[in-house]
Amino acid sequence: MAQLFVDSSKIARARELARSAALGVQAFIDRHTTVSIERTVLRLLGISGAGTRGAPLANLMVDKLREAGVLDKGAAYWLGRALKSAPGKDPLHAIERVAAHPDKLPALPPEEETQLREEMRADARAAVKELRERIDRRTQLKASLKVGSFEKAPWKYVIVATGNIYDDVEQAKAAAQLGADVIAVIRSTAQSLLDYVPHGATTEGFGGTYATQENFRIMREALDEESRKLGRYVHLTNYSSGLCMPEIAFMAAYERLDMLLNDAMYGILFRDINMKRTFCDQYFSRRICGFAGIIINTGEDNYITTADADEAAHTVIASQLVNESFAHQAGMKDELIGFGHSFEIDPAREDTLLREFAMAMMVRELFPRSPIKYMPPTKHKEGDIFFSHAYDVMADLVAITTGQGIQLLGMMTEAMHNPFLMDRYVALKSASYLYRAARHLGEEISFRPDGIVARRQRDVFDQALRLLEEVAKDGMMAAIGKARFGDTARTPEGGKGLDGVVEKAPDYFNPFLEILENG
Amino acid sequence: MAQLFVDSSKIARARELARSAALGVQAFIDRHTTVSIERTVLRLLGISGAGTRGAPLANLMVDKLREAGVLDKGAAYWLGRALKSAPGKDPLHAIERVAAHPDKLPALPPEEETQLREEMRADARAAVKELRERIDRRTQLKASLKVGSFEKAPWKYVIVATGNIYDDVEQAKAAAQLGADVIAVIRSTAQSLLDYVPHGATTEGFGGTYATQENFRIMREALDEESRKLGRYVHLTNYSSGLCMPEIAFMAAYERLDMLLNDAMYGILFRDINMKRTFCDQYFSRRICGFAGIIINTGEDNYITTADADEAAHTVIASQLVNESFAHQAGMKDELIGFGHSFEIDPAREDTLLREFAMAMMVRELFPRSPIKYMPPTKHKEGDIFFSHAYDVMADLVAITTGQGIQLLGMMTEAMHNPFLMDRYVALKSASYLYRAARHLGEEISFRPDGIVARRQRDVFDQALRLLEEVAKDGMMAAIGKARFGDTARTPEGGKGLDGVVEKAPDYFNPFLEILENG
Amino acid sequence: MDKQLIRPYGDRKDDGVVQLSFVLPVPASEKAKEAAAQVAKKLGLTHVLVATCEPAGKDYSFFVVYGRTHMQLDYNAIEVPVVVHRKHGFDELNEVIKRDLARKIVVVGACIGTDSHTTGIDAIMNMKGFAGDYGLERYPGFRAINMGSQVEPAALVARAKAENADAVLVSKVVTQRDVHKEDARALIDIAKAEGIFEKTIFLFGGPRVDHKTALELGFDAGFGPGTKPSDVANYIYYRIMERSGRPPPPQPTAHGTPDAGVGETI
Amino acid sequence: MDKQLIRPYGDRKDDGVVQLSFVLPVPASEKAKEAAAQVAKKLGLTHVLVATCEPAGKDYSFFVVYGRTHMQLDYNAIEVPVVVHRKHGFDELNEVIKRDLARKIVVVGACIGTDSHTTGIDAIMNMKGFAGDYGLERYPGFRAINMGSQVEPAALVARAKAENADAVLVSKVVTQRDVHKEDARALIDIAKAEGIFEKTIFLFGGPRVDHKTALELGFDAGFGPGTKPSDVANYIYYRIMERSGRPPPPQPTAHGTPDAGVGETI
Ligand code: B12
Ligand code: B12
Ligand SMILES: Cc1ncc(COP(=O)(O)O)c(C=O)c1O
Ligand SMILES: Cc1ncc(COP(=O)(O)O)c(C=O)c1O
Repeated sequence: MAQLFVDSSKIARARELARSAALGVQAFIDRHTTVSIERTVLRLLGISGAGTRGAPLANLMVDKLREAGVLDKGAAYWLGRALKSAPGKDPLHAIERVAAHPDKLPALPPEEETQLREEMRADARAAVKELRERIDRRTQLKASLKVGSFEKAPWKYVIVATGNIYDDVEQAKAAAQLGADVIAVIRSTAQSLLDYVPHGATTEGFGGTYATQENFRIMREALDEESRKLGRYVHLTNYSSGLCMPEIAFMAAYERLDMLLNDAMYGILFRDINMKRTFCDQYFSRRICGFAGIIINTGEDNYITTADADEAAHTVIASQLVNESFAHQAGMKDELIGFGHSFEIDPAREDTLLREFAMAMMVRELFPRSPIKYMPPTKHKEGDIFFSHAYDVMADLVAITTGQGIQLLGMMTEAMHNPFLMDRYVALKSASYLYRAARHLGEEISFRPDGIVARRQRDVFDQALRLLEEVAKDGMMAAIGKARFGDTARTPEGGKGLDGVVEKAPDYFNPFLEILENG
Repeated sequence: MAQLFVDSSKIARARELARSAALGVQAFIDRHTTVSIERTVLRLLGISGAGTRGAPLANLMVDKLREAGVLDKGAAYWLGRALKSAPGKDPLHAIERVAAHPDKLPALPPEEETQLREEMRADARAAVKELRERIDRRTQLKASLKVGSFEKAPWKYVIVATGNIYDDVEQAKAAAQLGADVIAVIRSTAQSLLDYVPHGATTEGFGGTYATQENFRIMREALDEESRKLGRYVHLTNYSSGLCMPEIAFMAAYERLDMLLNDAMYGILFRDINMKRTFCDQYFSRRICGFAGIIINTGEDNYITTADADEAAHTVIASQLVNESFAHQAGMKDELIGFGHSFEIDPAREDTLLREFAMAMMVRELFPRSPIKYMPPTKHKEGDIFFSHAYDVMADLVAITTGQGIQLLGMMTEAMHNPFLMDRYVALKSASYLYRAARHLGEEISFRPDGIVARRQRDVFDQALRLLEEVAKDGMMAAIGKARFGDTARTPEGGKGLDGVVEKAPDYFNPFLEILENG
Repeated sequence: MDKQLIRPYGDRKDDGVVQLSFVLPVPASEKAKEAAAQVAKKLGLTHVLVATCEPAGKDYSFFVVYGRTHMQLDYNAIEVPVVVHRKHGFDELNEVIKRDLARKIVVVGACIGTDSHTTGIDAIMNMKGFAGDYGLERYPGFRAINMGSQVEPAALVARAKAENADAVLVSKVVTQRDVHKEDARALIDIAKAEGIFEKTIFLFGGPRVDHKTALELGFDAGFGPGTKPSDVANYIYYRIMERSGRPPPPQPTAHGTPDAGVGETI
Repeated sequence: MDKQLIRPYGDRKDDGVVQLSFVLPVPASEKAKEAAAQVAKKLGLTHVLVATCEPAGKDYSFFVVYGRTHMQLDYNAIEVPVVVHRKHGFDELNEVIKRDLARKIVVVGACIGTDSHTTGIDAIMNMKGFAGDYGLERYPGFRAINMGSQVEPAALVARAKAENADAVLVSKVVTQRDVHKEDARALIDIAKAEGIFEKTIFLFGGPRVDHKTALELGFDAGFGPGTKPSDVANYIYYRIMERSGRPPPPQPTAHGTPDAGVGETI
């Protein structure tokens, strides 16, 4: 199938370096929490509503606690305390009361403190149990159906993005009927910068549909129904990125989504979100994904939509190894880490199919147990939809030949608009053709160990190794400061959301983290 | 590059069988001439005009001679005699006079007879010299320009077929500017059944443009000019098929065409032309092509547009070997025999890309010195132009990877209409992309000797061998009678044009055949 | 009947999005691009986006354009003629032919005019059939005479007359400048002149044929791409019964095969 | 001026052939196919051929349609604004800036609104440039400040004011529901309010931007796909000179580089 021409000792060395780079950050992560993590804790504890003007209760409560300067003890602790001190009151008012004069709040006697925490732990266990039951329902449904429209072929992944969840449902159903295995609902352009998750069903978004818990529910319900009709399970995915990584991970888990875009660095590089914030958030979000059996997709494809795909190929590999370490540190199994990469090579150049084979095979083989998410060309797509279609077909060919796990299907209208119904139709039909035509090609052919493909792999890996040496030496934060990833430089204090990062108090309390880290 | 998994002893055996089958027919060919051969002789001798109602003079003359029952001596003889007996008269009237009462014509005294033949031989030599000079001009022009838009890639071959030679010129020029290496002007639907070649420039045809000498001239002139502008030689091709194979070969040679569709059996199978007629005609036409350095393209692609491409794959191979023998017997060099085959496999099936690789590599390697003409999918093309385009792109991939010589580019609108300007644009652009992207893929990969591809090659060849055993045993004519080729049965006495076949008299005279066969 | 108003659907319901491509005989330039936009606007499109303007040779440009149309159609007002009849399985059809007609059905077919695209008519008539469905030759209930390619209309009619055929099967694949319609009309005229028009069933088939067009040309039915021989066999039987005043009711058969509809294949 | 009447060209000159594709919200059937033909006819097409009708899911069908339009355009009547100016090579431009202005040209750029597609503005402003053509940062004659992505219009104007910029470079890539125009208009309004509109050159760029649109939105010039940094650098210099009343004549330079035209790139 896919061939790897890189020295295994070099691979081991690179993994070691990536691990040490990620470990450097992990120390920071372990000492901090964020507003988003704490809101997730509240949501896990059942705080799911919104206030009068649509602001989520979790936000209102965490904001109060942060303003009061007491968030460092953990929102779970305060919720417990507030409910205890004002039994019968609604949680928001209770928290408001507690947070109004935090300095006036006496420390609890040790045994009460212990009891409070134990009670909250019990609540958390109950919440986790409920979550587990919901997830088990997905497992059962999936087990009763066929998974994957083609055996031994990537799952066909398509995007819906009308901005209106009800149109999205229409388009998703049509796509499923045509053979889509995964439906991704793309988010509205600005959502990743919102420091809250909007509430309820939505019908207006720019370039995508808001990720809300209700939208998740609506779409999953429609896909459950369609899956049953088709006798084939249709996966659903969304984004756990931006300023609300862990919250969205929780909502996705609760609404039984199957996959999530989730990257340790994407928000930093491409949304200018503060790196401390993102590092903390990704950790908790991945703890949830690991628990819920959600496959994450990393975002290395974005490096080569920004920088040149030939020149920056090694940053993809280096970043994947870093992402792997972060995911491992968050307890994720390889089977859930869907490494992202993409066919972004400039079609005006020579030997691009060969160089793509080199990359696709290398990524496939570096992570043999992980589902690889392969993305289509986007950056060099043209208004000439016929050409763009031909270019996509080459991505289909590489995907099927090298045994990728999940294939995002390219859209011939990529250069113009979010995919229309007909664009998806065209893409699904040709991908199915390619899967039929070339499903066994990978088993038939082998590449010369001294050819263009093998050399390219070795070159790229050598560069990745050099980059990782540097990163391990300087530390992740410094490396990002030098624009080593995605051609974009960010500083530890820059970007959005730094004010949502809080150093944990010695008696910081997060019953979910306890469960997730130990279970 | 291309791999051949077939036993060389089997290949040798198959060649031997094909040779013996063709030799069986050659004996017949050598004893006969046809109206079309004789018209060609007259045209070579300068009889190029048309009569009052557009009927070519060569036809009027040969018809007279045939009606008079004297064609078996050869038209050259009678032209010589007629001009001698009526000096100063125009050739048609002279022939008419001779043919009016042939029984009254006394035999010439032996020395006069010898002198007449010697004079005609001198005329023939002069005519051949002029032809050679015209062809040398092509050779010079070609030598002064780049040949082939991509190095080490097939020539890109596209069709123009507006029915109007002037529109054809427009479309051909545009195609050349976009990278076409070969322009084929498709003929009007019914032309192959005309027992004459229309005269002059034409502007009305069905599904194609009439092949006339003037149309050839107009197009070649336009392409010469365009070639000079582009610094790259643009080839021109047409059809030497149907009832006028040798005449068109002559016109093409005279007007410096570069290639011709020319098959030993196509007319028989697909136009229901009498087999005796076609066998004779193909021989003389190929003698001319061989002399003029015209690459012929055989028509085995047609077998698998008629029969199922999977089931009839072996008939392609068997027929190519037969076509090869016929061409060799007509003195053609391997370098001029462009074997035709095509990517006609039904895309609804499994592993079609693999099975196509098997065929394309086999044809490529069975005839290592010959330019292989690879045709795109046509039969399973759909009205869905996007799908059809994807399907064509796979043919591009196979063509470039397996090192085919000439690639007819598929048209996404194949199922609807003759190619429009925009269809050619789309095809040329993606073929160029594929050539850039995959030009070295063939050198990088190798197929398993025990895989689907290798097995398929061996299976197909074994079937071809069995078929050739049968053909060699029964003879070509009987095999055609049993629908062994192209799923179509034809009898030796059936089909059109049998009345144009004439057994040669013992003193049959054809000075051109003498020259062509001896030098 | 209620109206069912529909519009093209791209991104959101009823947005009216259509994609266009075409060539203009001018070199690619900003001006050419504007000309392309005007073409789209003259077609009544709004929100016109010229997605690409490419030099398709020195003197031509190729465009891909997106735009929105504001027209709408009442889908309920569209009428397309269809024939619905029972569809029997292979054995069952042979049985009912024997039972109801007590003889073989005789059919004569050809690809007419200068057309030599025989695969279509062969698919219907020859043993092998099409897509796993046997051809008429294979049915014991049929006598099928396939005259092949390039048959003059007069020759086909003459043979049908000679054979006393129940049905004439006409195939036309080349359609440039409507040559298929011309040839089809000629055939019907000759059949009338020869006096076999009334008593014979005329079927017209080919990739650009549909039932409606065939009716307009004077045929009994039209068969387009993807037609199966069994559809044709059943139709002929049904039509013979219908003409003799005892049409079989349109309902599923004992074998459970569904109803077949002429003009309903996609 | 003489008329130059043009039409789409498929097979033969002026045949008016166009290709369409679209989806209708009805299941695929002969009736759907007829509906598709009516859509084409309502667009004024004749010779309509519904090349395919495919089930794009249970409730939708996808069509490819060919037809002919009979409209024609007078190509000579089409007007597209273009700016033509001299295009200098890298060194030469730096020289003439030094000679004519005796200072660096200051430019401030950003990708505005919620848009974070920075590759376009980076291609123009950063060292590396685009397609082998150096970015403005690399020119000794320029001081180039790239504020990056997701910059509020007000922040961009404030910075331009603070830097006393000669030119403001605005990039917008997301265009859904014309958000690019909205943001561009907002920027111009703020520039006016802040009093820098008159003295500053405003450039608008992005994949769906053209010179005409930019002019309509109040900018000095618009730059679409494929723009090179050197085009932009030359344009800014040219525009500064023009505004100061001494426009350099549009003619080839000593270095032999051809004239550049804004709004002429394809
Ligand atoms: C195969 C083929 C050929 C083969 C034909 C071999 C053969 N033995 O038939 C060869 C290579 C010989 C050939 C030659 C030419 N061809 Co051709 N050919 C095709 C091709 C690729 C496929 C046609 C086919 O076999 N389809 C498969 C059959 C099974 O489908 P079908 O015909 O639609 O039949 C089904 C139904 O329609 C129906 N049906 C059909 N007939 C009937 C009749 C009845 C009574 C019934 C009930 C049903 C029925 O049932 C069938 C089964 O479902 C088409 C392009 C395409 N993809 O469609 C071009 C095409 C038809 N050819 C075309 C042309 C122009 C030619 C030539 C004129 C080119 C030239 N200038 O040399 C020549 C000359 C042919 C001539 N004199 O007629 C054009 C026609 C353009 C037009 N619309 O007018 C096409 C569309 C290609 C193109 N884009 O240019 N061709
Ligand atoms: C790369 C890319 C991304 C990258 C951006 C990385 C980065 N650092 O920029 C990532 C992956 C992050 C991304 C994200 C998204 N993207 Co995006 N993306 C693209 C893509 C594939 C290529 C754009 C590109 O880089 N082009 C290359 C550059 C060099 O070209 P350019 O921008 O045209 O610039 C040239 C000229 O226009 C000009 N120019 C441009 N600006 C300026 C300014 C001035 C002053 C001048 C003089 C010239 C100039 O000069 C440049 C050089 O010639 C396009 C699709 C496509 N192929 O076009 C989609 C596309 C633009 N994205 C789209 C969308 C919807 C999104 C998302 C909203 C999706 C989502 N819901 O998650 C997000 C959010 C982004 C946000 N907040 O803005 C849509 C926009 C639809 C629309 N028309 O509104 C597109 C068209 C894809 C699609 N079909 O859906 N995207
Ligand atoms: C990991 C990841 N998250 C998120 C996104 C989407 O962007 P946004 O955060 O604006 O929703 C992407 C884009 O492809 C991505 O790769
Ligand atoms: C060898 C050969 N001759 C001729 C033709 C064209 O047909 P016609 O003889 O009708 O021009 C073909 C069709 O592709 C062919 O392969």
